[in-house]
Amino acid sequence: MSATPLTAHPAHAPPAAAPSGIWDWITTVDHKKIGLMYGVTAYGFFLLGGIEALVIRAQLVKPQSELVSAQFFNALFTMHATTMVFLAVMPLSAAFFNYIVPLQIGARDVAFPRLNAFSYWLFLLGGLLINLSFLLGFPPDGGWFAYASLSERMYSHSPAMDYWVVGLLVLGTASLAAGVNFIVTILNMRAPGMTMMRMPVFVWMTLVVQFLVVLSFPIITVGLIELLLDRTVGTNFFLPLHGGDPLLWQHLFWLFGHPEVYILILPAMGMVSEVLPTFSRKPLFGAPFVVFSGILIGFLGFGVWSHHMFTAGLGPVADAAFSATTMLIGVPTGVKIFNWIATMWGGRLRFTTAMLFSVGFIALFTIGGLSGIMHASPPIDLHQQDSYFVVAHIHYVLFGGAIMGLFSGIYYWFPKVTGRLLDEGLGKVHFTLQFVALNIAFFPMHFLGVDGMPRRVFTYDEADGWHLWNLVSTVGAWMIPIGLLVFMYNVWWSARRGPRAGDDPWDGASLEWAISSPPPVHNFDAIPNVPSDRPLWDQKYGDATLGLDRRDPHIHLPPNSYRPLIAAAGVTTVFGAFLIRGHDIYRHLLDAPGSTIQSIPFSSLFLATVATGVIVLLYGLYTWFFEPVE
Amino acid sequence: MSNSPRPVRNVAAAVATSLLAALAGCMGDAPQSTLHKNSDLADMTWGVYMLVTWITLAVGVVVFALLAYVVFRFRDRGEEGIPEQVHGNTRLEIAWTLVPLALVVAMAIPTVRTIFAAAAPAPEGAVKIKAVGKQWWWEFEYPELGVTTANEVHIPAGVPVAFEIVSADVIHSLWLPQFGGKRDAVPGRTNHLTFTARDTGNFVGQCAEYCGDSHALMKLRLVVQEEADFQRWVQEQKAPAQGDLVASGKPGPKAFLEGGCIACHQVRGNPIAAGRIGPDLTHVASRGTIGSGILDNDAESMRRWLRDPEGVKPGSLMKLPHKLSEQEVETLTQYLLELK
Amino acid sequence: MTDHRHGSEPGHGDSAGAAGHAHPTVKTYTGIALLLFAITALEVWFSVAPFLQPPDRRPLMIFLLLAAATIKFAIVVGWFMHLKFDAPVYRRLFVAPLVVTILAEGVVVWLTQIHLRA
Amino acid sequence: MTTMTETSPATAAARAMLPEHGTSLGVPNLKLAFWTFLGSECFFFGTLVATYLSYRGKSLTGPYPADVFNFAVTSISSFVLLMSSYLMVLALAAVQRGDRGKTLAWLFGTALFGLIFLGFQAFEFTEFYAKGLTLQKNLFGTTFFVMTGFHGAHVAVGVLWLLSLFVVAWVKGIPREKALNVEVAGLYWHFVDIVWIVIFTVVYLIPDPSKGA
Repeated sequence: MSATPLTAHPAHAPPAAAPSGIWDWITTVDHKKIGLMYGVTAYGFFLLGGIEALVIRAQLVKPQSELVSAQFFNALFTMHATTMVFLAVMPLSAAFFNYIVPLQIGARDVAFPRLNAFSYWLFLLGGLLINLSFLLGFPPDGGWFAYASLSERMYSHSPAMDYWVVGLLVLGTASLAAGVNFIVTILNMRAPGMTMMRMPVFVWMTLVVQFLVVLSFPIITVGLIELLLDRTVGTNFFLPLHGGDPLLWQHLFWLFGHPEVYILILPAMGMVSEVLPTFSRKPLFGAPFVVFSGILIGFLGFGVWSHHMFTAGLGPVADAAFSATTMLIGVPTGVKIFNWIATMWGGRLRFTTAMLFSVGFIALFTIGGLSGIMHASPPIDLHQQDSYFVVAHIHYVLFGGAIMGLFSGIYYWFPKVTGRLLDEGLGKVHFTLQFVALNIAFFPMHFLGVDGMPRRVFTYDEADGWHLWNLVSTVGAWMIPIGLLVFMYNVWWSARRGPRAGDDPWDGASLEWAISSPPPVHNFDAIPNVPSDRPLWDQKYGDATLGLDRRDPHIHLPPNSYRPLIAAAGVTTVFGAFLIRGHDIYRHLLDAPGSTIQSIPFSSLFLATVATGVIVLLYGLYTWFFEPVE
Repeated sequence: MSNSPRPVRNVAAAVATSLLAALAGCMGDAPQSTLHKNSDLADMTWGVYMLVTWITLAVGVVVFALLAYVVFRFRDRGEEGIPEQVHGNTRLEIAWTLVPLALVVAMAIPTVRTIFAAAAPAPEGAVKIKAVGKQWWWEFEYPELGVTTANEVHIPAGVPVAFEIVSADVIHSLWLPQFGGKRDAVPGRTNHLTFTARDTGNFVGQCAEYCGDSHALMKLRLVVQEEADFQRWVQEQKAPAQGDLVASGKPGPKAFLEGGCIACHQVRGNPIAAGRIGPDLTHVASRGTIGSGILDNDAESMRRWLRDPEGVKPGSLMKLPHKLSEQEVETLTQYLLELK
Repeated sequence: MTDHRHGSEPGHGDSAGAAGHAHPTVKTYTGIALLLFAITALEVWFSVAPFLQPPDRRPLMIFLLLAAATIKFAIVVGWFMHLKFDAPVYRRLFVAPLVVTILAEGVVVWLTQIHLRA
Repeated sequence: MTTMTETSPATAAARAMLPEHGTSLGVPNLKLAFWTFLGSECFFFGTLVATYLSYRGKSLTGPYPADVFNFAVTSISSFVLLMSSYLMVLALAAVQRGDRGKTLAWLFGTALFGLIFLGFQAFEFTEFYAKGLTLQKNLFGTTFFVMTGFHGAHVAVGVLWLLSLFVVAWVKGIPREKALNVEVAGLYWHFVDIVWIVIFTVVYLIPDPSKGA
């Protein structure tokens, strides 16, 4: 591939007096660096959540196993889900939003680079805060859904669930800030000529996801605040004792939680929609259909939440209505699957590792989607709800779907990020191991569910008849890290020794392949003028040319800043103060079991921490706003 | 048994049953299998269960066949040039929007019909049972029969039973797989489960909603009996316990009294043993299991339980005032096993 | 209003071509403020007016109050926040979430009122 | 309004004239971000209001709304907040005209009206507390204090923001090309006002079905 006009060469790099080393990473506002930080951090949390899963599976390998205590097991599945949803899959997707979206839309950075850094730091601090609970001996154990009234102080005396609530509040703030940032970036920072319908499908899915984030996170934020106040101030939001309704928590949680499911899966769908066309050497079949079905899935996502509550007793009218809307979501999802297959139809399919992961995604996501259709029907759901059948479903959707899609993205964009190709041989070993292992791990869970095994049980009996498939599932689960080890070795080796990738190793169609690998700090020497929905492809094989927008010759990059980190620390401190309150209450309850929350005074340490957090936040914000950006 | 299935559905159901049974066979006997059905409610959901299972399986087969064909047929064989650049085909795309839509409608109609049929109020003459979920055991109260028991619910075959499901603390879920699925026990609310059991026998169920430490150990038994046997059981349960705790002077009742057991447990016939926090022990020895369905009800289990409830059931709310001596354990075990 | 570079004026941007819109002036704002005052007074009167107090008139009272609140809401958003005159993208970004909120949260409120055969 | 008519097509011209390089929609990033944020805030307050409505009339004990509400006080404070929105648009108009004196006056006036509203709220909370309504007392206390409390916190942030702008305007002035900063603060302020329009109607004006006084 010959160099394109957009390729940057070292000589063009602007003179940057950027700080170096660790300080540069701490103060960076470059979307690519922040993307990498998201990726590395999220991968670390992914491994942590994986270890939790392995212990869970080890405990369940045989009946009456006594590897871990009941309480620790309950903490493990709570933290496994919380970690995977909020600390692994979401931020791994965010890594791609950060790194890839500005490149694909022809922008030099996101709309608000410092806000972007702020989001990352909040994510990191929130993730650390929630996992601090392990070190202090109070891992959250109320389930990742934290159903009231089990999550209330009356039934969870220890500060464990406070860590969960506070951690999610911090993470939610991070997601909200990032959501606003990316909506503005995508709507307003596109290169000239890149109309909405010329945007790559990955950018589209990112946009839909950010709207889901911005609109669904406030709901859970309010729910979390209400739960936190119940637990630390003694309000009555979800306590039946004073007339509160535990089902209100479920409504708020799932009104957020269902869009959250699409927040997890749509980015992977976007990646697959990039990878399949590239390696089929065809455009995405019916791209507008795929885009509109993505929008429709997002929109319908706000109208299906009660399908998580079919057993809760909402009555036949609500059950029927939510069953219908849920089944309807199957239609746009089905459309996507057929469009992906049609994309490959008649193509020249090159089975690179990225392609294998995308094809694997289609296969596994189909299984998860179909089992989802099954429990969309309440009569069936009354059998399957809270059984291992649902565990199988969510793992096919999240591991078989989201994680496979994300790995596809990693193999696809790794050469762009590092300038080197991942080893294809090792990649295929990784894919094979992972594909086989996860089917061995998760398919038997369907059988366990049909056989009546409830989820979230730390033990079962020989007489229950579940041991064979639990054994198989555990063997599969323990095979998954083998593939991951191969992957990590591959990354470690290839990042330094892998063959040079060149600008456009896959014969790509979108803008990021038109610049050098890795991209220069300013991304584009000149902002391109986008003539079509596949600008680079059409330049190579069609008659369109990537024009250059010469109107803005100045390359202006915002300087590094540590203010976002300070502001993030302030926010975390304010929320974190409630952990002190949680510990205070717990101590009091141990000393005087009869006391009530409102009779326990606010400690000066709590008040001082809140005040400190507010001051740090205000300091961070004021210096941020008055910081010169020229 | 509410509707007579048409022949086609019969065949399909038979094939589905044998297929799933073959799978189920691989894993031996699972007493809580959702594929065993023993009530009119379970029969009612079975039709939808099988219909949807078959449709989704069929769609899965089509998608996988297409995917396999495409992956094999269109792999790169090193041809020159680029393939034809097809951007889409509106007619095709409308088709594969409408076909799933039709399938969805086909699944939604029987679904909605079943939802409303299953929500019908309990018929006259149904046996009313109040099921109370507690951390981590079940209390069953027959308000019209004056019977209270724990973790083991008896019902007559062929007679409608109407469960009123409530909770005393956190959310639980009453799951009787063979009788038509589960219903949550939500504090502050009452949920309903109505069915008529078919065959007699012992069946098992379990709490399905995560409810804290010993959620995994919150099991229950459901005993379906002939009407006459059921009535006999009711009469036995209604009778007060044998012997008076205070007057008998025997070591067992004395230990029960002095050990503090009466604070939480009821032994009817003894006004001072009227605790309602723990299970009613009036006829504890008549039950098949103890510890909410996790231990056989025999002397060895009883000793194990009394020595260390927390060890058997993590987080157990049965807090002994002091660790019982072996002598106390033995005395209490003998006494409790006499409470037939 | 000669300086358009910073896009702070209402009507800037994509919608700027629609120059036919009369931009609110200070006089307009004063009129709007008076209108808001009048509606608020009307609202307060609705809630105490004798003819609306009987229980069977409650639905009418609630309807009138909600209608008044909706009008006030629309006036502030439309004029004070310039949504009526600004680029259409703002309207979409605000109105779409507002509608979804009202629908979804409305269903939540409805579902929390259901207590079956209790 | 001269530039728009001189150059054509309008969007390209607008883009070329914006600071940085042009934006795709021809609107400033900050304002776009802010409207997105307000859409998000709709869900935040929507959820709080939904919680209030879910529990409306379900308190098991008093005090009930009718026992504590002081109609006159709340009507006046609502009116003050409504009028602060009016002052806010005057402040923005003054900034856009480059009228420094009026800018200072109206910014301060808006903040002052906000402070008066907060004062009324503090008075109201104290009164209710004295009448036995606490956060923990019943569902009404819980939902009322948390919802109006979060609204009050938003007003307080707004007051801080306006006073900050006031200080900036006082110390070095806000040039016309920076009017966007005031406009965005205004959007926030108006939003806080419309939230109160909803709360005032739903909580105070529509009679609560609870028993009680």
